[in-house]
Parts: sequence; structure tokens; C-alpha cells
Amino acid sequence: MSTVPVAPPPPPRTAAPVNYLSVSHSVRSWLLTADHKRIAILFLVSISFFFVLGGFAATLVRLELVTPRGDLLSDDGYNKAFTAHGIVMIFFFLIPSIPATLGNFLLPIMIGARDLAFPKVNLLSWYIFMIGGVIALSAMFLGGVDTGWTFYTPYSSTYSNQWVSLTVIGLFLAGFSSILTGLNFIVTVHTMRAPGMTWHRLPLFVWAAYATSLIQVLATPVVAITLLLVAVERTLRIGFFDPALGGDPVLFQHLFWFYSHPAVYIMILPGMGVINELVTCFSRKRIFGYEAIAAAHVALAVLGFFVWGHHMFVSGQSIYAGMVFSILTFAVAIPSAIKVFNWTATMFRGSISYDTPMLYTFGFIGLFTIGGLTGLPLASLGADVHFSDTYFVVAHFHYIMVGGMVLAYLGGLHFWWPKMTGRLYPEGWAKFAALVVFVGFNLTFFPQFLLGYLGMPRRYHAYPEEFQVLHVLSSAGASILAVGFIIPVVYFLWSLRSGPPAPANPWGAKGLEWEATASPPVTENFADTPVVTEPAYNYASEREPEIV
Amino acid sequence: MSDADTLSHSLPAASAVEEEPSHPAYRHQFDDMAQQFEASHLGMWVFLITEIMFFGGLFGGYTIYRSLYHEAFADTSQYMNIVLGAFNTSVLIASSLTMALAVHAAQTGLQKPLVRFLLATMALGSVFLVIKYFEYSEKFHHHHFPGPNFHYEGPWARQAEILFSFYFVMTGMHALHMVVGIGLLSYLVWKASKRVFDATYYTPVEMIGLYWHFVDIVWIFLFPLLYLIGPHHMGGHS
Amino acid sequence: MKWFPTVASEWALQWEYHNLYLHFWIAFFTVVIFLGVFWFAVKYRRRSEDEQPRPILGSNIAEIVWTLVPLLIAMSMFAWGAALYFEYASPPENAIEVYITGKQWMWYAQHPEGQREINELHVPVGRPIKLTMTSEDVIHSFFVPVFRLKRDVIPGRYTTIWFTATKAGRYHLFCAEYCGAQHSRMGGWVYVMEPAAYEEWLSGGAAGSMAAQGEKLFAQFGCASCHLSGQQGRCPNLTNVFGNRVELSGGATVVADATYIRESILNPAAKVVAGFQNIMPSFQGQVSEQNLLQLIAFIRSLSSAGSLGVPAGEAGGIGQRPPATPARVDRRTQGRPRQP
Amino acid sequence: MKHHVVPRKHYYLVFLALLCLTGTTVAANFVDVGGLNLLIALCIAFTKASLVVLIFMNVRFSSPLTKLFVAAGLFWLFTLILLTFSDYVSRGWIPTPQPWQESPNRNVDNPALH
Repeated sequence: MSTVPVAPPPPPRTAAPVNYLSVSHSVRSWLLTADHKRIAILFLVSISFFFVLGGFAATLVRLELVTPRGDLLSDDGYNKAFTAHGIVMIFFFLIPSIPATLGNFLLPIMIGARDLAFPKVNLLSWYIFMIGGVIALSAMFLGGVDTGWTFYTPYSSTYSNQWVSLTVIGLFLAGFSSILTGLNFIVTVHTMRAPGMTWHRLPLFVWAAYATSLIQVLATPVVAITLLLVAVERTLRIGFFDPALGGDPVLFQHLFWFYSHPAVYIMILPGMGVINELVTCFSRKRIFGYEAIAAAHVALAVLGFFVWGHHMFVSGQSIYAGMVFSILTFAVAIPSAIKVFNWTATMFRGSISYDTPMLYTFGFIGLFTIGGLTGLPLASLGADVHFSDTYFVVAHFHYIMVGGMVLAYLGGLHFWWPKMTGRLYPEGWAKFAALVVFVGFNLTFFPQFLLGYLGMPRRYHAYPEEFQVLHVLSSAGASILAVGFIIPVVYFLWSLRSGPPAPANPWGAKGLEWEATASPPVTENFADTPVVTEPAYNYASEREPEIV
Repeated sequence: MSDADTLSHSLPAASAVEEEPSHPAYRHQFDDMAQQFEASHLGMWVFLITEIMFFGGLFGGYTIYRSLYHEAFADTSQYMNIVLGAFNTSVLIASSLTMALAVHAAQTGLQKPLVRFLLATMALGSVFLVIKYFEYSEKFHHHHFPGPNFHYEGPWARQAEILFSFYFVMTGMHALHMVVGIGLLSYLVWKASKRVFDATYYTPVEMIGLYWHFVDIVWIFLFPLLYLIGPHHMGGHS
Repeated sequence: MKWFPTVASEWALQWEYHNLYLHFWIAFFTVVIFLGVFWFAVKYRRRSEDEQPRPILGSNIAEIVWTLVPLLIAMSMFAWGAALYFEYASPPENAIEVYITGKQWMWYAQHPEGQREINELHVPVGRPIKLTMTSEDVIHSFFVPVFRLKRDVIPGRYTTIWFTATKAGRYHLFCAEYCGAQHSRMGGWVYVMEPAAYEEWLSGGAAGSMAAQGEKLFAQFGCASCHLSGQQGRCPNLTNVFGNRVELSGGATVVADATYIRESILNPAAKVVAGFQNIMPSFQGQVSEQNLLQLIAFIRSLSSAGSLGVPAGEAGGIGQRPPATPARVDRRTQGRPRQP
Repeated sequence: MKHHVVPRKHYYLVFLALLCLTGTTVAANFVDVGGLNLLIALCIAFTKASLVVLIFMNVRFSSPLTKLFVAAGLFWLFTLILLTFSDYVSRGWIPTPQPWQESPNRNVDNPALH
């Protein structure tokens, strides 16, 4: 990195008395807003609602699994519960979580723009998301879906007699919401950066959001049409995937995973973006290896497209195709490894504080490391034969999705909460909650690795008794985890009313959102368009940087 | 090189920055009209890429089944009406031409030709849909619509049904895009008749033009892939 | 509570070694990262509010090292895993064949000698067993944890899996692919028996070999009247067809394997033998997957006698050895044999 | 505005070329050249599509960024089709996937096969 600061950062603007929250209070002004910050809040409220719903379904699943006999729910009820958990958490929480909330709020501010390129499209994205959500939920309340979130044919297309088509239409719409958000981000990053905000000065959160958007735009349409074909097959009895009608059920898996594997990166990449911001701020250090991390974000997005077949090693896929997918999957592990090493190295000789967001960062690095590494046995053709479709898989992706993504989301939410609301949260409670989440999470999901190794298949309503001890541990952990999620809800709500007012930059952080605008920001983000003169994360800017 | 000329040509656009933000179409989040146009242009292309992938899933499935059931598909495609298909291809190509000419008229600020070319495009698009309707009804009449009533004489009934499934879903999706396109064009006609577009601002014409050409391209692939599988024999089944 | 699942097949042992290797590296890198984070967090904790640590931009050497070293390790994992998988996908020639049919929510097993089981599978210790599997309805997955083996069971296709059990006992059999309401009840037991006990079990209560059952069906469905009449009139004679090349009308050839026979029963018009008109009705919906397997076993028994030097009495039974170099048949390219 | 105005003549020429290519692809379909038919049809379709993209859609005179996005879209489409297709093409190569599979015995004179 050759860019050396040439001028001190622009002086903070004086806080305008009217900010994006206080500019108007009517419900109408919220529902018709085109302000990216307000839309971010709309998304935040919506996905929190979906998170609660998905969490409720998870609670049912974990309660059921306390006993091996399957006596709390009927088998059908259990299947609907885990399907609801998967669909709601993936399509209505994880995929929109960071991009549509933190991304929507921060991306324009971070690059020095007044708004996203297409504010009305952004609002449309929220409405489509909500309509999709309402349709999917109504399917669940009308009777539910029992296909699992993967909708494997021919079960989903022929045999299931539940509300598959309605759910699929809901997901189809939610997919378009995701596409519109991604489209907006790509165009905004390309065309609306402030003067001096070169690609080499972009905060890495923006790089991550950009990489995520590429996946959203390129992969989501494929799952949209695939799910549509399932609905058409169900409705008209047309054969696309049903072997009784001449179709090939494995083709569905190809098309489905063409989206749903990259979708994993839609979920985790923005989390990685958040960690970049947190680890620098609370180590008070420039990020270690900016270019390497930026490249790793994009590499993950691109390579992530070529590995979908690793979900199909035992599904009758050709072993030669399996080998190609396996070697590419091992290759995709490398960009993730690079990032973890760089984050750790960023802490080296830093000045590390233990504020709540940093606690979540520690948690993220550790749990993402475990989650990522346990992906290796699933990438290995041989080892996957035993592990696929067992609790090992369940544990692995929850380490990525909850241990990684949700922790990053919570860390980011705490970090930017003062910016978004203009209020501080109670630090002591927040630290306690972070600890509870970490403990509860590990107690929930670590036993599931062992269960998978012992051969417990996933999506089992009743199970052999020898697995009970580990299931009880897991359910106990889940209850602790639930407490860990409830505490922040309580103190965040308290903070909205009674939290102490936040200064513009409570953390002493770098970045336009902290240095060039108030907390909360004004409607068009900046009084004047900021001019960027220094690289990202220019902490300790008066000291000469070194290259190890 | 003419490319380089064009690009360097575009730079003086900055001189217009001072006055343009007062243009009625200007949106507050942009610095100037040039940036606004660039964003719309890129946004449209990104949208078209999602459309490519949307149809891509169908083309992917089609490719697999065509390779699995090659002979059956070749046999079934005898039932596709190649004359109507070829005629419709020409109609769509003509509509692309009129669309390109409409954009040209907008770029050069010619108001009346703009409206006329837009209307011509709409008319050609409607002709396409009408012919498509006749093709569909012929297929319904012969029980070639997949589903419980499907009937196919010949050894490959089940495989034929798959081809007809792809035929109906792919051309149906395409026709849906045409209908949306005609709706967008009527919006353009309404705006153009109010003389909203001129040489400095014609973004919607250009964007909808891109969309229309994209729909044309989809058909350019659908025609050979659905109608021209395997060598046709004069006076085939239909 | 057991912490380590039983190792009950040769492949399971191989799998354990491979898994140990993978988990060694998992543990290694986890410890490295955890120690690194912990150590830095303690050592470089903020001691005063105005600390301004000197910026470090990065290190190309470090980036190269922590790109290449994990890449090499990952490639070693890939190579081992792929080698293991190749073994998993290549059944030995002298394997005992058992036929599995999955159905919501049951497993049916048929032994060539005629024994049939539901949700149970009896196999001997020390002999390679090859399972040929298909499904009546949705996708299932045949999973025996103690063998570390799993393979999806797909409607409309045959998939195979094989193992050599090493330890007698009774082990769980699971369905690992979600298949509907009673997915979790779709399981049973695999009984691994000492050879003597297995022979005893095998000889008890069989209703004729699979091929014999197939022969009955062959008569029952009226196939025999046309296909075995000896004259080459309306239908191809099925003697010595199985395993041989068949010329189709249209010029292509196909090797008459189980998939081809199955297709010809369900969709007779799809691949018609050269010189014949298709006059056979489709048996789609009239014949179950299990019956199909029996019919195929019968047609196979018509073929191997004599041509491969196998005693006629053993046709379709145990010990029928496929030739040393089985042909690699690519169904999609219509039967051109491929050499590996 | 930064925009290259293409002379109208170009549009008419492209239109004529597209019509000719449509005629060619239909005509080519009546000539049986085996597997080449598909190749010819696809080549013509790609030529037509390229003409539309480059001239009608003005990509020839668009920014490198637009060109990059167009290329990316095509690249991902091919990835989807090729990698999926690779599975189907190579499925039959598995060493011994078929049950009861035996090598064709060429020495046996089988009346049913001749």
C-alpha cells in the first residue's frame, strides 16, 4: 500500500439539529420513505420479527429432541417446525440481515454518497420482501410446509401434500428483493463514490457488500426460476424433475445448489465485512493486508460459484464431477483462511480494547475458524460419505451462520447502534450478553459435531436412545443461547428511550460514517460532499506505517 | 480508433454539470445528470444480467434433457410450426430495429419519429404475441399442452412432454417479458407525446430499448433450440 | 454413551484414518488461531486511552506463506479423500449382490437366493457385499454409520454401494435423505453374521431364487408368450441378450444392462431393437421396483449360462463372476464402451 | 451527454444481416449434417445475438465496465450449464455403476442381435 496520508481528515461537521429520525414522525413518512437509512430501519424491524419466528421454530425443534421418542410434536409437526426454521432463518433473516440493514444504512455513508443510486427501488425491495414474507408465513399458518428448506424433488414436487407452491412463491419474491438490493449496491459502489474515495480506499465492509451483491445478482435468479418450475410441476403435473414423468430429480439439486451454495457466501461475506471494521477500530490499527483481504472477498464470491456440487457427493452425481467440485471446494477454503490470518495479525502490536463489539469479534474469529475448518471433512469426497446429511453438517453450518454471521451481525449492531439511533447502550449488560451468547452457542452446537460423527442423521424427529445425552446438552445450550439473544433486545429497547445520547464518534473510529456526519446522520448524510484524502482505517495517522 | 474517440468524446460532458441538476428528471442523490445516466445505464445492465441467469436456469435444464433425450426431442420438434416461428423471429428482429431507431430519434431530438418508432415497436410486439397465441391454441388443440390431458402419438410420449413443458415455460416466460415490454413502451409513448425526451435526456427510452433488445435475444436462442432440433423434413408432422 | 462409533467395515477403518488426518489439521489450526487471538488480546490490551500503536500495513511474505501452506495441506486432504472415494465407487468383482428398494418409509432387501427382508439386512463377515439400490417414490439415502457409508437411493435409477463387514453384530440402518413424515422411522438393522450363521440364515425359508421369482412374473405378465417362443417373429428372443450389445433401430447400439432392461419394460418404445416394431405395452405402474429387479434377474439368468462359462445352476446367484475387465458403459452416449 | 450516436444506416444493415441469418438457420436445418446441425444453429444464434448486443444495444461504444458486466453474465451462464452438464456427461464413466453389468461378449453368436 503506497498511499500515505496527505492531509488530516476533514473536520467533523457540526451536528445538524434535524436528523433522519427526527425529520418527520408520521407512519406515512416511514412507509413512503426513500431514505436508505430509514429503509435500513424498516428492514431491521422486519428481520428481527422473522428472527423471533425462526427462533420459535428452533425452540420447538430443540424441545422435541430432548427425548428420543418424538413425543412432543407429531412427526409432521416436527417436519414443519424445522422447515419453518430453515426457510425463515435463511431467506428472511440471514440473507437480508447485514446487507439490507447495516449495508443499507452504511454503504452510502461509507463511500460518501447521499443515498443509494435507486432509492425507490430500495423501498420497492422492502415491500417485495414483506409481501414475500407474508405469503411464506401465510403458507406456514395455513398448514405449513414439510419439505425442508431445500425442497428436494420429487418429494416437494409430487409427494408433499402441503403448501409448497405458496411458500415457493413467497421465496421467489424474497429472492427479487435480494436481487434489487444487490443491484443497487453494485451501481452505487461503481458510480457514486465521493471524490478521493478510490477502490483502494474503500472500507473493506464495502468490498464485502460489493462481493455479496455480485452473488445476489448472479445466483438468485437461478433459484427463482427453479422454485417456479417446482410450483409449475406441482400445479400442472408437468415433468421437470419427477422421474415418473421422465425428469431427473438430481437436476433440481444442481440448479438449487447453484444458488444455495453461493447463498452461504451471501450470508457470511457481509459478516466478514463487519469484522474488518471492528477488528481495526478496537485494535486501533490499520488492517493487516488490505489488498489481500479485499481480493479474498471477491475471490470467495467468484470461487463460491463453482463448488455447489459438494452438496451432492452421495446423491448419484458422477464421481468425476464430484472430484472437480471437491478440489474447488478445498480451494475456496483458502480465501477464508487468508482473512482469519489477517484479522489475527491486525491485532498484533495493537491497542486492544474489550468493548462489546470486540468481544463479538473474538467470538467470530474463533467460531468461524471452527466452522470453516469443519467444512474440510465435508469437502473431502471420502469423509463426506459419512458426514453428509448428519448432525456434523448441521453443526458445521451453524458455526458459520450463527457463530459467524449472527455474532458479526450483533457485533456490528452494537458498533453502529450509537450511529443509527444516536443513543448509547449499557456496556455492562452488553458484555454479559455477549458472554452468554458465546457459552450458549458452543453448548448448543458442539455436541452436534459429536452426534454427526456418531451417525445421527439430520431432520430426525425420533432417534436412537444412545444419542440422547448429546441432544439434551444441545437443547440446554439452546436455552442459554435464547437468553443471550433476549438480553440485547431488552437493553436496545431501553436504550432507544433512555440511553445516553451518543457523540458523533464514540469509539474514536475511522470512516466517513464516524468522522463526517453526526449521530444519527442527517437526511442526505452529509452537509457537504466529503472529500477523501487518506486510506481506510488510518489509525495513528501521525505515525509512520511499517511493512513487516 | 473510433472507440477511443467516442470515449474521449464523452469527457466534455462535465461542462454540462453546472446547469443540468435543474433538469426535471434530476434526482437529488446524484451529483449531476452524467452520473445519473451512468448509474441508470449500469443498473439496467446489471438487471439484464439477472435476466440472463433467470432464463439461464431454463436453458440449463433444457440442455441436460436435450442431451439425454436427443432423438425424442428431434422427433417432437417436428410438431413445432417452423414457418410461424421463423416469421415471428423476423417480426421481433424488425421490432428491435424500430426500437433502435426510436432510441436514435430520441438521441437526435426528433420528437415525431420517436413516437412513431415506439408505436411501430409496440405494433410488431403485438403481432408477435398474436402469432404466439395461434401457435399455442394449435398446441392445445392437439393436446400438446403438458399435463393430464397431454397426448402424443409416437414412441417418446414422456420425453415429448418434457420438451413441450420447456417449450411452454420458456416461450411463456418470454411472452410475459414481451407483455411487460409493451406496457413499458406505452408508458414511453405517453411520455414522449408530452415531449419529455430530448437530446439531453432520454434515459428511459434507452433503458427500455435495452430491455426490448434483450427479449429479442432470448427469442433468437429460443427459436433454433425449440423449433430447429434435428433436421426438419418438409411437411413434417404438422 | 459411546464417544467413538464402532468400526465394522474395511472402508470404515480407512475412513477413520482419513478423518483423523483431517481432524489433526482442524485441531492444529484451531489451536493456532485461538492461541493467537488470546495471546494478542492479552498482550496488546489497551493500557491507556491515548495509545497510538504504530500502523502495520501487511506483509507479502506472510500472505504468501499463509496462502500456500494451507493450500498444500488442503490439496493433500483432497487427494486422500478422492482416492478413498474412488474405492467407494468401485465395487469389487466378486461381491455378493443384494438388491435394495426404498419406499416411504421402509427398506426392502432381496437376496439373489430369494430371501426377502423388510428393514433388515443380513450380511456375512469378510465378504464384499454390493448393494444395488433404487426407490419406489422419493429420494432416500441408505446410511449405515458403523460402515461409514451412505448413498442416495434415487427413483428411476440404480445406485450402488459396497462394503466388506469386519465385525459381527447388529447395527443401525438409517435413511439419511429427508423423505417425508416418517423419515426418522425409516430405518432398521443390519445384521453382520459369521459366515456359518449366514449360510444357515440364507438356507432358511426362501421362496425360490430371485431369478425363479422373476420367471414366475415373466409368465404372469405374459412376457413368455412372445419373448421366449423361440421364433424370431414379433419380439426379440431374450436368450443371451443380457450383457450383450443390442443394435437398435436407428443404428445406435446399447449394452443390455439392468437400466436398459428396466427402461424397456417401462417404456418399450424408447429403444427398439433393430428389425422389430414396437408392439409391447408399457408396464409402467403395473410392476413394482422389486418385481423389476426380479424380472431383470431372470433375464440375466437366461444370458450368462454358457456364454461366460458359469455353471447354469448358479446363474443369477452368488459367485457369478463378472469378467476381469468390466466394460465401462456410458449410457448417455448410447453404449460406446469406455476404457478407464 | 456521453453518447455515441450510431448512423441509422448501421441499424438497417444489421437488420438485413439478422434477417439473412434467420433464413440461413432455417435453411441449414433442412440439411442433415448430423451433430453439426446444433453447432451451426448455435453459431448463427450467437452471431445474431452479438450483432444485437454490439450494435442495437450499443455495447460496442459503451464503457469497459458495461462490457465487463456483459462478459460476466455470459461467463456465469456458461459455468452453470457446463458444470451441470459435466456431471451428466461423466456419470456413465463410473467404473462399475450398473448392476449386473457384464462385458459384451463378442464371441457369442446371438440370433436375437442380428
